[in-house]
This record gives sequence, structure tokens and C-alpha cells, in this order.
Amino acid sequence: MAAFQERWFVISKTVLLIIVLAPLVGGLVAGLFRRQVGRAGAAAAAIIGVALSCVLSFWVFYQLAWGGAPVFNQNVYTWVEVGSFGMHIGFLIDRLTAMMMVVVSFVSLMVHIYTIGYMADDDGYQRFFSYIALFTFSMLLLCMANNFLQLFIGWELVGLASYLLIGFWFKRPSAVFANLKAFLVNRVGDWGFVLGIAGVLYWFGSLDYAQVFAATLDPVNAARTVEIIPGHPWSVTTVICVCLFIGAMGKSAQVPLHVWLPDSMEGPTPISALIHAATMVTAGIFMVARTSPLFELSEMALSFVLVIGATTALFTGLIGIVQNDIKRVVAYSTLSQLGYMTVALGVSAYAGGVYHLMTHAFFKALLFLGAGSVIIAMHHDQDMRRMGGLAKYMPITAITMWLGSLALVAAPGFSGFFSKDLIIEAVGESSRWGSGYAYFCVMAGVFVTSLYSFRLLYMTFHGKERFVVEPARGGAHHDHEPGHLEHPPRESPWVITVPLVLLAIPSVLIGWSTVQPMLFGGWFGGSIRVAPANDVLKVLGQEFHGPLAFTLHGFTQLTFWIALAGFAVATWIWLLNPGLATKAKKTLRPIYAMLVNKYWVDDLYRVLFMQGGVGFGRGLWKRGDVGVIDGAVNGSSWIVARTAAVVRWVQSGYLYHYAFAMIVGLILLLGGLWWTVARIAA
Amino acid sequence: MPTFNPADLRVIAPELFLVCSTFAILLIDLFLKPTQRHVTHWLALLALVVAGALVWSGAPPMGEVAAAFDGMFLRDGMATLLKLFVLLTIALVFVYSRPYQRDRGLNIGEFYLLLLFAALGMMLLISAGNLVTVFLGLELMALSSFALVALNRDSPLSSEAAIKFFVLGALASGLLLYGMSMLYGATGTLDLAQIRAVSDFTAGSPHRTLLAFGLVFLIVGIAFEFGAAPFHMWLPDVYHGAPTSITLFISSASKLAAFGLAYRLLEGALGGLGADWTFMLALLATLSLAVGNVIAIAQSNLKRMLAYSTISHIGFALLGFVNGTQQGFAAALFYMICYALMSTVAFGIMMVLARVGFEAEEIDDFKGLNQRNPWYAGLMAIAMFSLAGVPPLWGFFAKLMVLKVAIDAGYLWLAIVAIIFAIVGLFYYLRVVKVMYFDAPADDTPLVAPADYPLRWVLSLNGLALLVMGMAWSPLMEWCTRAFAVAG
Amino acid sequence: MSVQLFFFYTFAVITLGAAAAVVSVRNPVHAALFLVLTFFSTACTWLLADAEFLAVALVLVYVGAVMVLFLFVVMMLDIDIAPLREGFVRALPVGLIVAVIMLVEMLSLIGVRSMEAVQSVDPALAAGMSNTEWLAMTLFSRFLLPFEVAALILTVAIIAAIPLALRPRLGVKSQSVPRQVNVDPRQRLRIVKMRSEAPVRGQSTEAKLGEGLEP
Amino acid sequence: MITLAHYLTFSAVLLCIAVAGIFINRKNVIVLLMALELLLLAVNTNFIAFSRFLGNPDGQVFVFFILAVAAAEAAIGLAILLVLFRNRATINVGEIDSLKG
Repeated sequence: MAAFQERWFVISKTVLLIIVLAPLVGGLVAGLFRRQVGRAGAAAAAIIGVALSCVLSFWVFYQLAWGGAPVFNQNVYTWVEVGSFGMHIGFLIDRLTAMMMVVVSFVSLMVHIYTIGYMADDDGYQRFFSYIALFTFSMLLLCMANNFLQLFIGWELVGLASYLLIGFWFKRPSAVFANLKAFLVNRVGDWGFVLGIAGVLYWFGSLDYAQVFAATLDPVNAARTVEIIPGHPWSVTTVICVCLFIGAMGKSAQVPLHVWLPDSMEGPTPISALIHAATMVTAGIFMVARTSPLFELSEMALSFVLVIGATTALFTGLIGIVQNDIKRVVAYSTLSQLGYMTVALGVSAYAGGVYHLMTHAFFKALLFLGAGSVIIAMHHDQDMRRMGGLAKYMPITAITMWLGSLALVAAPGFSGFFSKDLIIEAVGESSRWGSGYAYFCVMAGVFVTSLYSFRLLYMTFHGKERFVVEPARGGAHHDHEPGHLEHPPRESPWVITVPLVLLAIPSVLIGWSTVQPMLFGGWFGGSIRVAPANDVLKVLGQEFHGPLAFTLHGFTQLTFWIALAGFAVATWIWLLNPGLATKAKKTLRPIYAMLVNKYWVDDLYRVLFMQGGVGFGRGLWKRGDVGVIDGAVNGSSWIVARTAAVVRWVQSGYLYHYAFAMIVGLILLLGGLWWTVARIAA
Repeated sequence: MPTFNPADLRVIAPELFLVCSTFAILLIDLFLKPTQRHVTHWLALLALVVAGALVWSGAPPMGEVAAAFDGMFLRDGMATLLKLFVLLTIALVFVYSRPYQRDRGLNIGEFYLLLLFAALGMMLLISAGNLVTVFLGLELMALSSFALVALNRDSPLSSEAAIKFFVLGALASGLLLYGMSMLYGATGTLDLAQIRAVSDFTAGSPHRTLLAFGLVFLIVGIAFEFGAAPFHMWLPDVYHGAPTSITLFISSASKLAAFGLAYRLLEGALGGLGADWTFMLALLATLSLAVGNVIAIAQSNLKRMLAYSTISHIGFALLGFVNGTQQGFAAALFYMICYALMSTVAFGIMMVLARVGFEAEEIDDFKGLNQRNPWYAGLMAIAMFSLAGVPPLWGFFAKLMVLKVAIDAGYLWLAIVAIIFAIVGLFYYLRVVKVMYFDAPADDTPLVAPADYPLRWVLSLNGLALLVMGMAWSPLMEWCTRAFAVAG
Repeated sequence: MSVQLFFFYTFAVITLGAAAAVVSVRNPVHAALFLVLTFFSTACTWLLADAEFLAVALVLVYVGAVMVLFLFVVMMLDIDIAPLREGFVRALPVGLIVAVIMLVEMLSLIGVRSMEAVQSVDPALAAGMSNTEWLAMTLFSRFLLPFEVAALILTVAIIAAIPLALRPRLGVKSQSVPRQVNVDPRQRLRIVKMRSEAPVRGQSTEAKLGEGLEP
Repeated sequence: MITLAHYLTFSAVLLCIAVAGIFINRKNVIVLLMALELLLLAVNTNFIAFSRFLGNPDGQVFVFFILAVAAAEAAIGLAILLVLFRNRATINVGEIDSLKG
């Protein structure tokens, strides 16, 4: 019996491989054999794959949490071994990983089931299933990695899958633009990430988590500095951590690399749920938590994280207030919540950040899927200005959305409450540089969150119906004008409502059973390392007396009253006085313009990078604008003509210019040599 | 007085065989009708294969050098490895370009003969142990290349490219010779090993300045052959103007030979001046990375884009040289081999797409390729991702190796610059992929693969190799490392 | 100043002057002739360095063959002279400055002052042979392999130049004696056998004729 | 007496004239080819001078090879020139600029 137990209660390589590979196999079947297996076959293959890994993830989780299984850390495949430098595929399964696996595979499974209903009319049905299964595979690979290389591979695969999915409807120019944007912005982040990993390899001599984290304990490594610009020594860990965090900023959409996320709403709704709730955006948060031993060495890097997170939390939430597209409101709320998670990381409350990641995964997936349900009912119209009063037509969607929103605004007792309130308290407790600013941001953020959440609910489900129901006039299904429906909206089919209900349950309840062990019980064990001086959660833990007491205490807290104020304002404006919003828009025109234009960040990037970059490239190398040169030649200023002449110098097509470039190169090399010789002689 | 030693013939057996078979093909080709040109094709391929087998079978053990003709000709591990890949890439040129040449009436015997002579020149250059053999091998290769670029004699662009290539090439080789004369003047010998012996012990002597002075001119010649900025100006125009088959040759085999030139001159002869040339090459690498990647973005012609991309890849490969050690040369050689085999895929697909009177060389010609022929689109995508250095493709590991070398050599800033430009580079490679997969084709007739089975299979294998080598690159890397065992 | 030095200076100045003329005169024929002068005077400086064989080879190979080729091509191509001067004057200052900078750098790096090595005895004479013999002894022993490779390069030049330059002219009428001699009558005259067709006497022909004639 | 410095200076000046001839030339390509011959002439002079002062025949042998190769180079260069002229009806350096950018 003991032998039996030992065999079964130890996590085996096979199980882990199945968890990772099942979605891949499902996705490959759905993608490569899409004609052979047909629509139903593709859906079944992908869902079975993901369901299998979901069940097994729960099994692994169970074993780690209650079965007493030890942490699993093993390489399963050695890719390359060059000297001391090895590249492996391996798994590190501790409680942090197990939690991520459960969240990822569960939310992903829900999204898969939901997709059956949502994508039913789409031609790319099989393709879509293969992409989302691939997405799940990538994310699992990323989470389960035991080394930076595999983390990076998963990271890039997630990026690739998101690129494919955001541009799923590749015939829409806006979708192509959005996926290009997502890709480019992520690339900027990856640039930092690669540098960070390179730094880890260079200074710690390994890519293996265990070895690197062990090396961080060595004070020699902590004190090492590097001079990237000669004369300015920087702490090596700060350089590495900032670089790694730049990667996280790209994936987790932190200011200023947040611009891709709202645009990624161009993809089908299930994808929005998958990207925003469970997989891609949480990768950055997870990565920082995973590398907490490194981050703990650098106060400076953590302050950087803190300030970026706080800025994201408040300012992107503000944009959410003025959005009219139901999915975009939810998208900006995601940005804001990611900011909260990042803030938690910044104050060394890694467990808090990861915990919020988990609760957020449930309720955000719920909100997205609910939004999707509304969108289907509205015949793919996403504009909330043409909704209203939907609650009576689709009660299940309305109720579950309400529950999800309550979790989002951290109403005491809901899952979001436990995670978010703790983050705010942790910030209040922290004394890190920037925590004052962060405290202000997260507090103000509570009000903003409440405002846009209830605004969404009121505009969608309550108040006057702003759409018109017209019986079909024989026209094609999709030809109707916006706001005109052929038949009254109705509740979505069970494949959509069941995931909603299933997601609503953890959104409401998960906090009660998990907050105690995960945040204060040292549940994460060795997977997260916090320096004793930074451990704000421990301080909070001394005042924590169980979830019930915490909930009751919550009613007396400032945050609750701020949220309530947000609720009151939202109710006043959008439920009771529908005309007020327009009036407020007029009085606060400059602020409104700023928010609607998203602080002009997109425009800035467009001017700076796209036009600037293209213009620079073209102006410098392609003989400038024909207009400019023609204008110059035709007798405008002498200076412009000279500049144009210099510009034309390079790759002008003329042999003598080419030869001249070579000779100038020769002269410069000779000059350099001359200079060195003269210096040596002197 | 040294006399002729028949045993030397065994050392140059592959070259000897190639000379004899080239002349045999020259004679046979005279008696063939144009419709029988496939005989020349297969004979030329056979000659390359047998030469390759001779290179392989007669190779001296790793770490040893077999010298012949009084040190004029060296056969070592590096020579074996590099020659095999030169022969391979030229064989690929033959296979890929057959339908292309045939459709344009360029399938003439001279095409094969000049390529064979170029192969011979490259082999000689790679094995050179004396400044004279370096020069002659280089000229044999260069003169054949000039003529090959001009071979499409009814094309104004081809002839323009050829004259630019010729004038600048002759200028570069003139400057290279000037540098050689300085080496000779400073050391009194033309033998690379003897020059090396002097250069190792010249710190502080007037010879040192003279050697360094010659070195600058040698660098100019080497940088020209590589196409490193600012000696790159010929490269985009030649890529663009030459028939695609020749572009393929120049971008693959020539670059490998350039590596041989650089290694023989810099390490073989002037290893003692390592500190000087590593710094100069670091500067050239920086400039090449910047120029190549930035200008490539503004290109609409795929051949020109790939030309600028070549320049940037050369910048990357030069990172391997900044170390001046066995590891460094191994990484650079690995990079060059990888680059050569990536560019063969890209240009091979361009030739598959080309039709009579239509060169598939604008990026727009690739619009919607996925809908017309998903397999070739996939291969092209692999090539682009590999060129961009996306893991887990071969190109990524090649980049990784040279970056490691650069960092180990203390050139951290250079590695950072290289990474930044690699990311800039992603943009234009990705544009090709985007065009293939997301744009509507201008012409939606399905693209029928040419009924040339060797071409289809070899091209597919070549494309998949980029994928497979991403998984299994370490044996080749190890081979590269061992190839420099003694010299490093 | 020794006699040799005097001659060296004389020929050097002639060479440099002629070289400058090569790259600056407008007429390419003149340029080619100046190039001949350059080669001649350079050959003389080589003679002063006791390189008799190469000096003679330079004159024979270059002046005798290569320069004739140049002149041939210049005259074959009908080139306008006048418009080719544009831009030259504008580019001249920059070009001169760059050239002078390069020269200064080169001379200072070569360190001409430090190389006051004086001509010793002619090494060929010291070895007891003529310059040609001295050269040949080296060329045909140690430089055997390069010698053969040089032959290959000349072959490549032929193989490359012929397809580029040779162009069979179409539409030129010329006599081919072998073809005339080898003519086979059967190729010129073809005897065709046909079944003779007797016109069918009767109405049809007449009717047709009649139809055609009818107004 | 003639010293090595005389020869080296002479050839350096010749080299600079040749190089300048290549990049200030706005005329026809033939002059470029002539300038290239001047360049090789400078190199040859260098080799001969070094050979003479070192008492070593290798340099003169190298010159022999350079002469042979330069003749081959001239042949190919002129052939390319002919092709160019037939295609473009010009050999003016300033008009050969279809390939650029």
C-alpha cells in the first residue's frame, strides 16, 4: 500500500508531459487534419486535449497541496550541451506553478467550450480551435519551465499564438493592424527580456532556475556591478531585473507598452478572454514572481516595477470610463488590474500579485465571456450606447456579469476583495521608494474601477432600451443598421451560459478558502523568496484573523467607502439621470478629450516611431522625398539643396560615390591607425 | 632548391580532380546541342560531388595540417569543412537554377564552367598558404563572378551590376595587393606561416607599424569580399542586377570563401596583430549592422532587401572575429555556414516563383503566396524567421554563438548594439511573412511547382534543414570548433 | 645626386605627370596614349631597380597587348567626348583633398624617412645569374602551383570574354564554302508526286463557270 | 643613391592618383579601367622595390603573377564594358545609375 501510494502520490514525468502535450496534440489534430476531422472533430480534439490537461493539472495541484508530494524539478530533454552551458527542456512543479497550471487550464477549458457556441458561424472554426489549443500549450510550457530558455520559448510561442489569434479575422484591416501592433510592441518588450536572460546567463553562468536562484544567495553576485557606459557602475541585478521587467511590461501590457492590449479586442471574444484573463498577460506577472529571488536583490528595480504598475493601475482605468465599446471597457479594466498585480510585485508582495492574478483570471474571464454573450445577443454590435435593459432578456448573463463586476470592484466577500484589498494594504505598509505615489494611485483606482464597472452594467443591462426591434424585412442577416435588431435579444445557448456559471462560482467563492493559506500560510513555500526586511505580507498576516473577520473588517475600511462612492456616482449618472453624462462630457471637455484619445500615446507612437522611422529611413536612404528634392532643385534654399545632395551621396547608384565611400572608409581606418601609432610613440 | 614532389598531388587531389573534370566538361559541352544541356548539368554536379568526396576522404586528421608545394597549399580542418560547404552551396546553385536558367535561355555551358572555376578559386583560396595563392585563388573566384553577373548579356541591369562589381572589385583587390606588398616588405616573405612568425614578435619594432599599415589595406579587401560597410556599396546593386541564380551564388558560396580569405590573412598571417584587427572589425561590424538593418526597411525589392540583410548578417558574423580565438572563429564559421544555407532557401524560392518575363523579386510579388502554394510559403517563412533569428531556428543559435563570443571578448556594447539591430531587422523579415500570409494575391492562380523533382525535394530539404538544425546544431558547432583546433 | 637618382626623378616625374593626365584628359584616346607613356616610364624606373625582365614584360604585355586592346575598344565604341566633362570640375576639389589626406596618412605611416636603406649589390648578380634566370629559378620551383593557377585564370578570361563579347550577327549575308560544297540536291529540289486529277466532264464545272460569269 | 623611400613614395603617389582617378571621374568607364591599371602599377612598383632591397626574388615573382592576372582582368573588364555599351548605348559613369537606393 505504501509503495502504491508512493507511486501515485509522486508527480511523474509522464503526467507532466501529458499535461503539456495534450493541448498541442489536440491543436495539431484540429489544425493539420481539419478537413479530415471536420468541425465537430476539431472541436472535440482540442477540448479533449485541454480537458485532459485540466484534469491532470488539478490532480497535480491536489498532490502538491494535500498529497504531500515534493517539488518536482527535473530536466526531461537535453537539447544542447556545450561545455558548462546546457539547454534543457524541464519542469519545475511547485505550488506556484501548480496554481498557474490550474488557472490556465481551467480558464482555457471554459473558453474552449464557450467557443463552440461563439464561433459556430465562423468559417475558421477548426483553425480557431487549433490556435487556442496551441495558445494553451504555449502558456503551460511557459509556466512549467524550470529554466529561462524554456520560459523564453513559451514566451515567444505565446506571442506567436496571440499574433495569430488577434489577426484571426485577417481580412479586416483593423485586425491586421492590431496584430501587427501587438507583435511590434511585444517585440520591444522581448528585446529587454532577451537582454535580461542574456545577463542571467552571462553573470550567473546558467539558465537553470535552481542554479541561478542558488547563486543569488551568494553576496558576491549581489554586489557585482557592470559598466555599460564606462564610468557608471550599475548593479548587475538591477540591470537584469529591469531588463526582465521590460519583457514583462510588453507581455503584461504595462505603461508605456500597454497600447497593444485594447486594440487586441479585434480578435474574436473568446480570445480576448483567453489573452486577458488567463494566459498571455499574466505571463509577465508570473515571470516576476517566479524570479523573485533576483528581484529581491534590487530595491531600485522593484521601485521601477512599483511606479510603472501604479501608473498603469490608475491611468488606464480612467480611459475605461469613456469607452463605449463593451469589450474595450473590460479591456481597460484588465490593464488597470494588471497594474494592481504589478504594484503588488513592486512592494515584494509577490504572493499577493499572484493571488490577484488567480482571482482576476476567474472573474475577468467571466466578464469577457459575458460581454461576448451580450454581443451575440446584439448581433455582433458592441456599442453600449445601443444597449440597455438587457437584464430581462438574458437573466443568466446579467446575473453572472453582476457577480463578476462585484468581484472586480472588490465588494467585501467576493474573490476580488481578498486579493485587491490586500494589495492596497500591502502598499500602505511598504516603505519602498515610490510607495506613496503607488498608494494614491491604487486608492484612486478603486473609485475608478467602481465607476466604469457599474457604468458598464447600467448601460448594458438596465435603464431604457436603446435598440429597436424590427422584424426581418427579408434582408440578409447582417445587413441591418446598427441598433436595429430583427428579433428581441435572447439568452445565449447552454454552451455559453454553462461556462459563465462555472466561472461565476469561483469568482464569488474562491477567496474564502484560499486567502488564508496562499497569502499568509506560507503556502508558496520556497517558490517565492522575499527578503525578511521587505516582507509586508508577514506584517499584514499578524492582523489577519480568518476570512470572515477580514470581510467584516472590510466594511469599515476606506477602500470600501471609496468603492461605494464610485457606485453611487455611477448610479446617479448612468441609471438615474441618463442625460447627465452628456452634460458632464461637455463641461469637462479637455479631460474627456484626453481620455478618449488615450493620453495621445498612440498618436505619439505613430508620429514618433512609424512616421518618424519610416520617414527617417526613406528620407535618408531613398534620396529623400522627390518633392523635397525637386523643390530644392527648383530654386529654394541653397541649404536644402546641399542637404539633399549629401543625402543622395549614399547608395546613389553612381560608381564614383561607391568608390568614394570605400576610400573614405580606408582613410578613416588609416587615420585610426595613425592616431594609435602617434599615441604609442608619444 | 626544392623540387617537385609527387606526393603533393595527393594533397591537392580534390582540386586536381576538379580542374580535370572542368576541362573535360568544357570539351564535352562543345559537342552538345542546346537541348542536351542537362548532360552538362549532371556532369557538373557529379564533378562537385566527387570533389567533395575527395575533400572528405583525404582530409588530414583534425588538428593536423597537410602542406604541399612548399607551403603554398594547406589542407587543415578548417579547409575541409569550408570546402565541403562551398561545394554544397554551388551544387545547390546548380540544382535550384536549372529551370530558371533554361526559361531565360541562359542555360549555356559557360554558366556551369564559370561556376566550376569559381569553385576551384574558392577551394584554392581556402587552402592558401602563401600570399600568391591567396591572390590567385581570389582572382580566379572574382573574375568568374564578374563574368557570371554579366552573363545575362541582354539585360541592362545585369551589365550595370557587372561593371560596378568589376570596377569596385578590382579596386578592392588592388588595395588588398598594396597591403600584401607591405606585408612582404616588412617580413621579406610571402609565406603566411613565416609572416605569422614575424608578426608574433613585432611589438615595438618598426615592422609593426608597417605590418599594421598593410593590415588596413588587407581589411579593406576582406571587408569588400564580405560586403561589410562601408565597403558594401556594390552588394545591393549586384544582388539586384544579377540573375537570381547568380545572386544565390554570390550570397552563399562567395561569403563562405570570404571567410576563408579573412581567416587565412588575419589569423594565419597577422595573428600577432590581433588587437588591431579585432578593433577594426568591431567597428566594421557596428557599421554593417546599422547600415544593413536600417536601409533594408526602406526596400520594396526583395533582392535588395536581402542584400542589405546580408550586410547586417556580415556584421553579425564579424562579431565572431572580435575574439580572435578558436571559439570565435568557430562561431563565425558556424554563422557563415548558417547564413549561406538560409539565403539559398530564400533565393531558391524566388527562382521557383519566377516565370519567363517575370522576376518574382518585388516583395509584393509574394502577396498571398500562402493561398497559391502553402508549402513554398511555409519554407519561405521558415527562411525569413531563421534569418531574423527567431528561436528555435538555426539562425537563432548562430546569432547566440557569436553574441556569446562578443560578450566573452569584452565587447558588451557591441553585443547590445547587435541585439538592438536584430530586433530592428525583425521588422522587415516579418513584412515578407505578413505579405505572404495576410495579403490577397495579385494573381490567384495556384502556383504549380516546377516539374523538376530534384529541385523540389532539395529545396524542401534545405528549408527543413533550418528547422532541424535548430534542434541539432551542436554537432556542426563542435565540428567548427575542432576545425580550428591547432590554429586557434 | 647620382646619375641613377637623376634618372629616377626624371622618370618618376614623367610617370606621375602622365598618370595624372590619364585620369584628367577629356579624350579617352589621349588617356590611353598617356597610359602608354606611364607604362614606359615606370618600366624605366623598374630597370633602375634591376628588374629587367619585368620591365621588358611590362612593355611587351601592357603596351603591346593590353593597351592595344584598350585603344581598340575605345575606337570601337563611338563615344561622345564633350558631355563627359560635366561634374568633373565640381568633384575635383573634394577629390583632391581626399587624395592628399590619404597620401599624407600613407606616407607618415610608411615612415619613408626611416627607410633610408640604400641599394646594395644587385641580388641576381650576387647569385651569379641574370635577373631573368634568378626569377625563373624561383618561379619554376617554389611557385609551380601558382604558375599553373595563373594559367587557369587566363583560361577563365577566355571562357568569360567570348560569350560576353561574341555575338553572331543576324541578317549578314556571307558565303559558306563548306556548306556550298556539301549541298545535297535533295535538299534543294523536292519532287512531289501527286495523283493526277482529271476534270470531271459534266454539268458541275460548266455550271460553276456559268455562275461565275453571270452578271 | 636611390633609396627604398624613393620607390615607396613614388608608388604611394601613384596609388593616390589612381584612386582619385576612380572617384573623381565623371567620364567614361574606360578611364576607370585605366585608373585600375595605374593602381596595379603602383603595387607592382612596391613589390619590385621591396624585392630589390630585400634581395629576395619572391616579390618580383609576385609581380609576374599580378601582370598575368591584370591582363585577364582587363580582358574581362573590357568584355563587360562592351556588353554594357550594347545594352545602354553609353559608358558614361554618371548615367549608369539604374540600380540604386
